[in-house]
Amino acid sequence: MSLRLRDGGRLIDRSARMAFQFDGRSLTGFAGDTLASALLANDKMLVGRSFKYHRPRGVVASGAEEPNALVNLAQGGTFEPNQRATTTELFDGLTATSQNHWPSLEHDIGAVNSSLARFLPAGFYYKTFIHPRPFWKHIYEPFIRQSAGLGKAPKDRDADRYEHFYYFCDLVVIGGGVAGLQAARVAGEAGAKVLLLEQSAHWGGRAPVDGGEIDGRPAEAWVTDTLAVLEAMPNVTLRSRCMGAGVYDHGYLLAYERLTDHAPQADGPRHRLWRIRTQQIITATGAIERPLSFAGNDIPGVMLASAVRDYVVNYGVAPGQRTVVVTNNDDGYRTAICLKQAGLDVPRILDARETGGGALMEEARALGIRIDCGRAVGKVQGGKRVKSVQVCAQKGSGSALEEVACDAVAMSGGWSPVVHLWSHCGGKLVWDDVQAHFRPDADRPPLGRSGQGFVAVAGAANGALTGAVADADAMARGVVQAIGLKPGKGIAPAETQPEELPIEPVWLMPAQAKTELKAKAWLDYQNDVKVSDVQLAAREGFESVEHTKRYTTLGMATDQGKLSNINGLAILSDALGQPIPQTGTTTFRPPYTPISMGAIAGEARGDIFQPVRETPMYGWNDSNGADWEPVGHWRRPYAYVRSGETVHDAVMREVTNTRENVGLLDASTLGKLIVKGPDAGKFLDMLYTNMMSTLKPGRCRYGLMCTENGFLTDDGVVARIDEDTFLCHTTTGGADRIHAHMEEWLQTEWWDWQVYVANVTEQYAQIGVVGPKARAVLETLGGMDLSAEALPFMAWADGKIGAFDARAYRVSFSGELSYEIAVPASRGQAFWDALLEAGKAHGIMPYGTEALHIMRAEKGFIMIGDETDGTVIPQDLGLNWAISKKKDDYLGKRAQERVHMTDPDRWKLVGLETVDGSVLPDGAYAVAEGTNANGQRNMQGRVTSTYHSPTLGKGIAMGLVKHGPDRMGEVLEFPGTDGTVFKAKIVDPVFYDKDGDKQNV
Amino acid sequence: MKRYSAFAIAREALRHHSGWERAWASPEPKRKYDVIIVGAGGHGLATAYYLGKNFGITNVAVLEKGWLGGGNTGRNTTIIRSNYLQDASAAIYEKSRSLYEDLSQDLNYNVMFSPRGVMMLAQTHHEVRGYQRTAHANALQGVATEYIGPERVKELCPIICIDGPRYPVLGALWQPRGGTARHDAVAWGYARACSAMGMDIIQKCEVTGVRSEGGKVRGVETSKGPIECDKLGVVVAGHSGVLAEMAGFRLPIESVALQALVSEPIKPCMDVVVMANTVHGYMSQSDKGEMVIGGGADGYNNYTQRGSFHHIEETVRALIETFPMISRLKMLRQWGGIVDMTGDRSPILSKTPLEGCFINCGWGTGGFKAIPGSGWGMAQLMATGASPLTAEFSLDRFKEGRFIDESVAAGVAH
Amino acid sequence: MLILTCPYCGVDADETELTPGGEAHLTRHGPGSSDDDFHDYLFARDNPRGVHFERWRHTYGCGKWFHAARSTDTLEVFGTYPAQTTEPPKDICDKISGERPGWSWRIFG
Amino acid sequence: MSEAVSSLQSAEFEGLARVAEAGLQGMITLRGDLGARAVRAAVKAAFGVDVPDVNNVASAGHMGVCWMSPDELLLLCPHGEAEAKVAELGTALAKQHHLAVNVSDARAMFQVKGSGGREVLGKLCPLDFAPGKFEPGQIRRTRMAQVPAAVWMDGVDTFRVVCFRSMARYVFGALKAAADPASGVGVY
Repeated sequence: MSLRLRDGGRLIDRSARMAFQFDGRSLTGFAGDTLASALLANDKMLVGRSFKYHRPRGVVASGAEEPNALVNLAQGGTFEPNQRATTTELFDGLTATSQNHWPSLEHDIGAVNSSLARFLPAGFYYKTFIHPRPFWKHIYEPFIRQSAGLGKAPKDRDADRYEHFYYFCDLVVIGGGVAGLQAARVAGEAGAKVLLLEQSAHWGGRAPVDGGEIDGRPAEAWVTDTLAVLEAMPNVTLRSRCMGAGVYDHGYLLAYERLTDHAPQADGPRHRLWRIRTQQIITATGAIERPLSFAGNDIPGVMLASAVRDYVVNYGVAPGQRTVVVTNNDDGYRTAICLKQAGLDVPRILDARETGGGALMEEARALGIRIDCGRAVGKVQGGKRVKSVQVCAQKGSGSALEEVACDAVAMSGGWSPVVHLWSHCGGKLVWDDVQAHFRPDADRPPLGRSGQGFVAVAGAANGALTGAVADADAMARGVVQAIGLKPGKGIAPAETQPEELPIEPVWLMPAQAKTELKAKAWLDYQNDVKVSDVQLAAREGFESVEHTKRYTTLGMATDQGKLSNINGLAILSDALGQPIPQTGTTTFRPPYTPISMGAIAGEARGDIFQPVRETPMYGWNDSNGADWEPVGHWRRPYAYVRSGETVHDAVMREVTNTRENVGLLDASTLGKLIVKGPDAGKFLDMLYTNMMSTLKPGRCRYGLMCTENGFLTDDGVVARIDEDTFLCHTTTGGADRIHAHMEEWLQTEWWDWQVYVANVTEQYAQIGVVGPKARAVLETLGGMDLSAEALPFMAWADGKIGAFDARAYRVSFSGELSYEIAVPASRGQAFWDALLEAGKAHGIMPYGTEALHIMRAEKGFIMIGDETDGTVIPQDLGLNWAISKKKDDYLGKRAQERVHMTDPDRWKLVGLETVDGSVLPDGAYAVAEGTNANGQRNMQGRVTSTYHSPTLGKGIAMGLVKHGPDRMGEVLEFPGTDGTVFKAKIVDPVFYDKDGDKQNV
Repeated sequence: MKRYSAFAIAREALRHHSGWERAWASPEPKRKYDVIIVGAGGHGLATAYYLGKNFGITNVAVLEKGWLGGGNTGRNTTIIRSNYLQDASAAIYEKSRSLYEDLSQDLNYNVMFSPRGVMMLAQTHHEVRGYQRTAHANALQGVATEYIGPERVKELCPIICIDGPRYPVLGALWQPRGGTARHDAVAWGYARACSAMGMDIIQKCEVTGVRSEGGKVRGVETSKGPIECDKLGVVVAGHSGVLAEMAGFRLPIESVALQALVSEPIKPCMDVVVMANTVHGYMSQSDKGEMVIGGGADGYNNYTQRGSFHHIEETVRALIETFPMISRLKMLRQWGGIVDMTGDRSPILSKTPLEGCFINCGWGTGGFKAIPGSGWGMAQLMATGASPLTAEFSLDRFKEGRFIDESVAAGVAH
Repeated sequence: MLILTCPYCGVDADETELTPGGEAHLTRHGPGSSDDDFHDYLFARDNPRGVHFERWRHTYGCGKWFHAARSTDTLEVFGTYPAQTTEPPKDICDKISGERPGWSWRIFG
Repeated sequence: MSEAVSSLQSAEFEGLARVAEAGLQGMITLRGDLGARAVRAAVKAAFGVDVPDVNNVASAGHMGVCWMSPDELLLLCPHGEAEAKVAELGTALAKQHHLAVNVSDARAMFQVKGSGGREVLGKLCPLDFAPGKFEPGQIRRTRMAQVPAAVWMDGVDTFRVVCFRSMARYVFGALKAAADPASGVGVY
């Protein structure tokens, strides 16, 4: 059983007890524990179930590489699935539940999969569940989905908040172990602006556990001193609980800082995502120990040797009382020595190497530990915890020589450098035969903006399993020069570590393991991928490592193969009879370990999820029944709904009142662009399809804009202010787009033309005063002369209306007598109030966008976004009157000459009127006879806008119809989606006041 | 070739699966083939498969510079739908979707087509109108879709927040028989079937040049030497520009990186595919339990399979607004693929200026769902010189101004 | 995350402050041009796997359009320059030729 | 007659820094050849300061000149004087191709004051706000979270932020979140 030792534990504070819950059981640990160490301290060997076979799973590692110990953490708004117990700092009141089992962790029905394992090899689902067809969706898939999936789905809205932080520096050092500390020190002393990141809460990495001396002092002491030196440097920033998550192109780095995960009660953001721009990056991310592939290596109690000593030294926790150590390298002996010194029993060290190891072996032997060389684990006995191991010859096929009782197995298969961050942007790897691992190829780094490498690797991450500090020192000096600084004089600290003999690569234990053993030798603990699965994949021709990964799911678990990838591709290489480097690795993708979606989104949630653009009358609109319609980031009132009204009622009321009395429209969102300069007229002639240069100052003209590809993109009224100044109105969505469009042409094509553009959209509150009583209302306020004589239709004038400086445009989009009045935005609300007051006697009411749409439709005016959809040209809409014949060029002219654009069969704008007065469904199509070559029903037109017109008391619509204008009176059929067919007559699109008498009074 | 079945597995289980044969052969190239397809992705393999199945053309080589299915086939978010607006799109995507229905049986390979339903959320009035229009068009195009209200949306996908303050869900375009499939399996299944018909799938064979004589294609130069052919099909999403350059013509295409990401796996919580185009995000849950999320495409040419972080940021931000529960999930992995963007964002399946050379490209962000239909149409085009499925997607449409624009109904091509 | 130097204000802007604008140095063809020329102007693109001349706008900054010479495979930036020109500056072309022997501007002429 | 009002009417928040909408502010966009003697003279005459260098601001009392673009300045003056200043520039530059327009009401201005200011802005803008990298006299047009903004310092620990008026509430919300007292970063 695993237990808390009487003393020891450099990271825990035995005076601070912490109560926590696991699967409803109340347990205690100490401050400084991880959830994993606390669980082990409470003899929780079984902590979860595997993905596919639901095999019992225990803690196997002590850090980010842990594939097994994943839990559901907390509940409600702070619930989080798949939390890694080995990196979850224990806090008082923590509650966790184990995952992926039913009904309970101890008794899991899903475990039946395990006994069926031989019928469920890699990729079995590709070969079966094929018949009968409906079964996949309805029977097989639901079962598979239910048994997969690990953690529970969160239900509640996230109770936390998150933020981003932009940071700039010369160098980021990732990893706060001895290599990272030394690298930061060298760069710091050279005067570089350095950010040093450590993913855990502690500095020094493995060194304090693994021992050895630096500068003649114990590693831990050296770490303390160096930290003090770094903290004293103003140009060095240290950040713990902050992981280098992803390296992106051009020296962009994401770092993931966990601010309150260890103290959920604290205020402030939970995570902070650092968005860093740096010249150089040094990854000192260390190395990860590899498991050994022997039968039963997944049974709870079988752990990485390094993890075993981490728990003893850091947390005073023993994973077992009798631990068999199995290794193919000298480092494994450290664990045996550590256990022995902690007073624990180590019945055997099994060293796969015939001749064993060096100094550490002697030290272990001196402690009285029995060491068997050339030996291996043939099989681990046990179910939910280790009972014993069968010892066999490494060279053999696994026949048991003896059985050793134990409750834990510490395995050491050698170390693999953490090369993820080096690889994110394309850094290449080289296979190191001596140390049997991939390490960064310094000659092929990821390239930055300048084409030079921008990532360097230091220490164990660089393959320097010994002499990490010296390696980091040298690496940092090179990087400092790359930054353009001069490294200091100091010499690299000397490291003293016991002499180690080389590792002997062992990819399968024993080497000739029988088939049934290979079927129990796990590579990927979480996804249940075994040696036999990879060999099967190779046999079936999945020769690329990417194929094997996808076919077997090797390395696709939440640890992304941190433990399994190298062992897996070694097995694959062996099966293919090719050297490991030829097989290569899969691609490393960010993030290094999973980061919260919340952190990615940052501050953008709730009120500040996205900007809501407000007009000066926004507040009034909001408190006066506005039913909001998002238009881009703007919000416009769709209608002003009164109590007891439906939205539709309100719209009808607004239309009728505007036609009979007077309505008020908040038109402030319409774009307003000032175009000024000697060439302004010439410029606008190119932008609009019609002639603008001939417009007289004081007058307005409606204009159309097309893209260079010929399609109608915007429209609006242009007012000429003076000889070389125009004010162009755009649609609500158009202001920024058209402004950018103008700047683009001026800057990149006609840069010699003298024109300046400014967007003054928001300078003005623009208010439409619309209806037969509009003039009366304005005259009540007094001020400028707004008579038909002084301000005729399509004219504008500056002046005062009441106390307000105003510009009045005599334009109409409704067919009524109408003024659009612009006043400074800072006085917009006041002017709106004044108009409401003045209009009281005249029955004034505000109206929204839907009433606006209906009134323009009654008049047959097109609406960008309704009649146009990006595929419509002005000619389709009968707007030829707005296309100048005199101009030899304008944007879109050439495009409109293409054969398909001049095709007489193009659908053209008409009015549509249902024979029974009902409203045509929006978006309905008119059918023609027969079907096309693909068996689709032929169509001859479609509805572009359709409304009930309160003015006419019937449904009216506009649409595009093949040869439409020549087919007046013809009745077309528009099938609905519910089987009904609507019949509508082709009519003139102008339904109301065709001669325009009403707007012209 | 041994058939796959539960019985075959049981039989093999008894002998520790020692008897499984290679899923596809791995031969050296012959001197000459009737047809060479460049690109062993889904589209290329499907083209080869239907050349054999529908036209009896089996003297075919499929050349792949990397490993088969290693391009966008293996990097996409596996959405399958056909609720497109324009006739030409609806035709080829619906043909494709209908072929997916029986693909597992047809290939004797479980591609895990899961018609769990696809919904496209309408979160603005503009989208409401766009999707109502699409629903009308689909009804006439033989595509089964319906426009549904917010309550139905909530019923079909309980984790959606339909009354979000910013973009309330106003409705959705619902295609009940849309869904997902296992992307790798589609490539592997076609490859296995092609191999069984005697076709040569040649991996790690890079095409370095196109041989022609008198304006007619003669063969290709490859890293494994020259290979002759009568007809050449170029189906190399992401690298079409490079191949076209070899063949001496230019395409209306730009290659950009498109990104996607997955969360850590969780128990089933979402049984449909949801696309929220106003906020540029779409999401489904894989059989493994991961939330599969599609991100945006960069606006600049890029041949690295990496994109820019801010697209991921924008997508995740938007999806959290629509699916608040994902805020506490973690991103497990992000990646990018290279996609061809054409002038109208619709694909090109066409003859080319070089006689005998055909091209299939420009699927942008929407290629996976089209694999069977694209292969079907492309095979017909290459075998007979014309196909109603591909007619509208010809290269000359750009010159004529005859675009196939799907963006008009707020639809996107994912 | 691309980082480009705006030649107008000298700012090293990251991509989130910029807007990409596609291939640079296209010649506008208007009325009177042939169908081929007009098609190429609007749609035909070089799209090389390698050196690419492209347009960017410093949208969130000084608002100016500029050109960048960038590799689409390594993402190396060879240089940026103002948009008011019809071809890339010689020094940038020389730099590229220096790094990539055999490279020449405009394969399709 | 009614008083003019600014977008948020001087709303404020106290956190890592004091965030306050600055109330009414006269602002004029001037576009023209900033190298031209006439333009420089007109600006000097009307605002009492010289046209600043690239990415800089110059100010004197209530008057200020911000470099926005190679051919654009943002001119600052009391709100009530903006129209008169536009007219003054118009006269002075009558013979010079230029564009001068009052944008006082098209914009909103915020003040971020206090030692935490650099961090607050550093959470929202992709800029280096480290001391020495960003100092009084410098200005940057940039992205603030999801909207455009201009940022400069008019004192050791005082920032000015200008954004579009319609986006003022969003910008204020973002600044408040960034200034959350419990969210200090501790690097500046």
